[in-house]
Amino acid sequence: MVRVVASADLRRFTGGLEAFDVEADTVRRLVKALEARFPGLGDYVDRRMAIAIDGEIHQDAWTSPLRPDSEVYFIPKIGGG
Amino acid sequence: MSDVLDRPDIGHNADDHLKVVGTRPIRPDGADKVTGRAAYGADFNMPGQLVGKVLRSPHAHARIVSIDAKKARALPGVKAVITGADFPNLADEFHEGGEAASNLRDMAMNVIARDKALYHGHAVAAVAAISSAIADEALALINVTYEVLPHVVEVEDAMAEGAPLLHPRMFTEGLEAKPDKPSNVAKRNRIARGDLDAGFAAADVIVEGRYTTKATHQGYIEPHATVASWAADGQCNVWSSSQGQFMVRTYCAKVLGKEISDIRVTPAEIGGGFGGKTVIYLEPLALALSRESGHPVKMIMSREEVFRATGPTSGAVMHVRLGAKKDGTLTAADVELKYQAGAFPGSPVGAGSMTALACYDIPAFRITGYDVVTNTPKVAAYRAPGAPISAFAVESAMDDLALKLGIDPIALREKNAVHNGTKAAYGPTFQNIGYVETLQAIRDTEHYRTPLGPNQGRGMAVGFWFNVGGESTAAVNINEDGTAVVVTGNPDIGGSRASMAMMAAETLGIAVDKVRPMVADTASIGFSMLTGGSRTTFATGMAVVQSAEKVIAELKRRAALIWDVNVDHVMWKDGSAWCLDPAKADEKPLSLEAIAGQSARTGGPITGQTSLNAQGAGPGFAVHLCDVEIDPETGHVTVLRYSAAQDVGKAIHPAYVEGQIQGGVAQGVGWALNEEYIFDRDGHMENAGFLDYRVPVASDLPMIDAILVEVANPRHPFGAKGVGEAPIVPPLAAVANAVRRATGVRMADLPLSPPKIRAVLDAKGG
Amino acid sequence: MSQLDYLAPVTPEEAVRALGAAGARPMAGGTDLLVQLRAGRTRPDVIVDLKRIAGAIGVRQEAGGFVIGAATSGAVLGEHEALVKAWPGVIEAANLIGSTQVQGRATLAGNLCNASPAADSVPAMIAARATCVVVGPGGRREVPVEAICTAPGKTSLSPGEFVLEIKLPPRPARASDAYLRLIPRTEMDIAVAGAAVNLVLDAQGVITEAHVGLGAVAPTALLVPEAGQALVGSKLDEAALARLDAAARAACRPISDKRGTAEYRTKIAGVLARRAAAIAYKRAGGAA
Amino acid sequence: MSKTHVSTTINGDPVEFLADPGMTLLDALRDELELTGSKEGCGSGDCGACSVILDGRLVCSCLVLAPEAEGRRVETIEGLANGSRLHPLQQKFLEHAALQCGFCTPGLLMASKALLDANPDPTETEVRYWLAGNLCRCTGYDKIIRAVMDAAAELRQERV
Repeated sequence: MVRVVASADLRRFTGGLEAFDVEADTVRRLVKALEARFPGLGDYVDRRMAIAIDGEIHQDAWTSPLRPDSEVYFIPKIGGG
Repeated sequence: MSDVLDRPDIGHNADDHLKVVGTRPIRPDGADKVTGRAAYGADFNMPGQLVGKVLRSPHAHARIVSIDAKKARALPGVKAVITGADFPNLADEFHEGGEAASNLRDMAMNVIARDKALYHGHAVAAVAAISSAIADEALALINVTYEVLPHVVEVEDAMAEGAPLLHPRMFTEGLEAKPDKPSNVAKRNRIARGDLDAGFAAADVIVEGRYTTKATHQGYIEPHATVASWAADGQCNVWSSSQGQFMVRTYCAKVLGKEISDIRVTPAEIGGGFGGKTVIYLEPLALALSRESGHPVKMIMSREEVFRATGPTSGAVMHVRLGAKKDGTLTAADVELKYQAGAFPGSPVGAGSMTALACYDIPAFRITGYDVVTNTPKVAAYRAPGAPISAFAVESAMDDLALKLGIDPIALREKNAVHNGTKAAYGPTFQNIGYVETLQAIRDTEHYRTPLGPNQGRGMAVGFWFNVGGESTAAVNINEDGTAVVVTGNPDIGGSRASMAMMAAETLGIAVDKVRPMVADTASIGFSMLTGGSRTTFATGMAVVQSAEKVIAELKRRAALIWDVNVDHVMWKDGSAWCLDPAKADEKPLSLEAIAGQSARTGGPITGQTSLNAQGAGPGFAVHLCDVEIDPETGHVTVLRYSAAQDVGKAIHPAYVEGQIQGGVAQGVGWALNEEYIFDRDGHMENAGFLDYRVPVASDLPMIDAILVEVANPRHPFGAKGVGEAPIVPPLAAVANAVRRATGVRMADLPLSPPKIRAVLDAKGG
Repeated sequence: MSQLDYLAPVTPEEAVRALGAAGARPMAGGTDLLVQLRAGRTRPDVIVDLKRIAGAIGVRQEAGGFVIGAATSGAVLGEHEALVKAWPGVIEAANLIGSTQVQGRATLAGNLCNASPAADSVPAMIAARATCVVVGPGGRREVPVEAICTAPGKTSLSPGEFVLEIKLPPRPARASDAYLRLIPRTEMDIAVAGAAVNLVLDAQGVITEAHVGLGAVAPTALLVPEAGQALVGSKLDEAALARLDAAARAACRPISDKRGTAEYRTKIAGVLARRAAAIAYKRAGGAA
Repeated sequence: MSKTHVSTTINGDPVEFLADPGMTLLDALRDELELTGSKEGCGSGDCGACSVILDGRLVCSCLVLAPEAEGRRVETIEGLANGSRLHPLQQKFLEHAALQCGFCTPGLLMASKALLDANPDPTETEVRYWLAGNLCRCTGYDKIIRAVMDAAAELRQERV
């Protein structure tokens, strides 16, 4: 099970839940699982957020793999100058 | 295709093996740039082109009641006049280019106003004429009727009850309860962890401050320029100076309602961007004028237009409160950031929030950010967008904490430093970071130990930037004589052609002067995200290396064919194929040149192309040290000495890495001391030129000692991390902290111009 | 559309005729005029370039003083050794106008007739008691430099008149001058305040004559007789400097704008006057 | 508005062109003569990107009217190299990585040339003040100053 930590901004989707476990082995499957459990959340993070997997930032990365003990954290997408 | 990903022996910590990476060759585009041959945005012309010019709003906030262009159209030599009515109305569509998510509808309305002009300088109409003089005359003949509205410039004024509303249907996002009234606050974001009250209760000392910064401009020396052609069949060609030809193509297609395949964008050389050329201004106008007139149209902004109508970065008002134990251990931090977004939502307050405490391991904190629209030009990205602003506040407060506790400022940072495994304030867990090493590098400098004279002060500050990867395409094509061409889709702003050629040469095992890098137009290479966010050497470099690896795999196949051995018995080393088949021990190595010469017989041209979405960019940490001297009678600040250390992962071309750091420092010093947007009572910028918008000149600065700390990023073939953003993060606070230590007074309002410093010294003395 | 024309007369008389036309503007170095032209702040019909008038570029020594042609650039002035030796303050002020590039063009006469309150060379010329040779339809007249500017952007020159030459008076022994300005950067800025001090000493180092000019602290550059008077009879001791500082500040009538507040400008005028006096005193051979 | 015929010398070659009376030398170089190496960064003499040498004096070509070039000598970046051999300043700019985007580079090179013509052995401070009219936003000036000092040393060596 992947450990998902929801930042304050996302807790409006999770009913205030800060951390929870989800079954997924890729980012794409994670997004689907999030959408199934908290309608709107999967779609929102897919469009608006980057995903930090075990500390490494992934953007637009459906194929990025998740290990069973991965920690997943959503942050706004990063651009730059 | 994984079989072709055959990585030669260029392991991550194999510096000993590196022949090209880490050296300082002359850049491949250098000769053109020192002889005046390099063609920038304004250097391109098309036969029969017209001159396009923009009519801009004379008001900071006004309803456009009507636009009468009859007289302008009737003027001989005028070929087209366009207004907002000539562009499609777009629905909201968020384009996640980064922390400052852009709404394409807003971008379209920023390119040309529709019902309202939202800042002084907002484009209202545009003309194309056969000469610049006639175009100017035509602009003067366009009669726009405005209903002038009250305007608001300062961020806290815009947040105040009863402030003039820019967008009457905008409601603040991110609040617990949906607001019932519209507001200029587009969004509130919050990052928090731990029990803040308990954290402050546990503190032995608390420092607190209110900090402000003014809007500052990227200040690239090349004004925006474009030539655009809309042919009779709807096919469009755009030549322009930008940070990304694919960005220009995407946005032009959206703003004009075109299909992407109808638009081809050729990147000109770019005369500086720093984030300011990550959006479009002129290109859709030039295309629409070309469509209306049937001629190509060239448009060049004046410097004044650049200041009035292109993205500066936010001015801000910030509050910081820090709590710490006597030994310096931070117990709590409360940070509030209010950033000016300009006319449309999208200030970099999100990144400002995420970076604010990224260097610190704090058990309890709360960071609250407000994205606030104002009647000023829409902000654009500027080097580590948002981070220098919040770092100014936090690092100033940290310096006050060090002073209050009597602790060395580097020791205080070390005590609270993030390490590998620390959960960053913005969420994820750090890996492979070189922050502590960078702090040590500054502590180890001779600079840090040198005594100071009277009226002098030494300030230090730290800074953080995420760095990003993203989508890139690169091709490596082997020529029949064994030389190579590297094709990418990323404009070269600061020497990236050199780093691309070097990484390809290193991988192939050939000399760097055998590799010719080029930046291709949108029809000639696959999609690549723009050059920005310090992503190009990391992400596009990764694509170049993978393409070179594909080429090597192919070269080995060709060698196997030539030798008639199994490909498993071919090794690639030092630019040659080596035969490992014991049965053919006599075969001499085949050089790249030799294999390339046989390519027709062995299967045709040898090329490799890679498109990828690079992940795993390593974050950058910067630690800066600055000495200043104050003239106590005039308040004038002289920067005497500056050292800047940064974890760069691995410097591909160290001279250009140093150059990025030195340039970032110079911009940050300008921001700290003299640069600011000054608005008059009518919301007009008063200093829209390089005379009074004071970027540092050569005599304002000392040599800048750039110290490269190399903690490799395992996700990059050579260990590189992005370097361009982090160096602008610490200077604002490093300078302010130096001034604090020279004067004994904390100055929390940038810029630290002489009148302000003299006033503070007078108040202190009196 | 303005029907802009360009004329380059070779005699003062031709220039006067050319400037008699409606909408004619004289151009010396052009470093202010061309910026205004481009910004649309001025729309002349004719630009009369003074640079090709015989003698307009160059410095000649006459009756113990110096005569500077109206189109002589700062770079040329800076290379004239005798001039730099006699009037180091005037020349350092001229050489502070803009960049090296601007120095290749900008002139004392242009700096004066542009009538900016912050013009660097004007306080120095005023303190030097320089005069202008003005020619026009009514003939030729010579007026003190401080009589030219009447308000920001306004001069006392009549239509058709222009400054042909600037004259610096003969220099006695033990005399020198200095100019200082305050800018936020180290170069390329308009003065927030400027001060020029011109001193004559006797053999004992006592100041016998002193003139103080201030810039950017009033609608026009100022001659401040009280400030000069504060120094006469002294050897530039602390008390004299304090009197100078006070007199300089008392003369200031500045505005607050994007470049500095009125309060700051006033304080700085005093500081700069003191510092310039110290430099001029030392240059004149006074013991510091 | 009749055009003015201008005969001048550019990089040693006689050149003739027609100019509107209000046209700047920069516009004439770029638009009439297709010498686009001189850049416009501000149009007001504040950035130095358009620096050329006019009768031996460094000037901003945006602050010179094109008709003023009549009978004068103009040197631009296009004439700095000797054929295909780079001027030592150009070579040192490349060796020191003294350019990033390269837009300010032509102006800086012309300004540096004027400096070394006038002063073969400048101090760092002299170089910094001489070049204060040439804005560079990329480099922080460090490597530019080093390149100019190094080129000066090489030119002094060549003269010996």
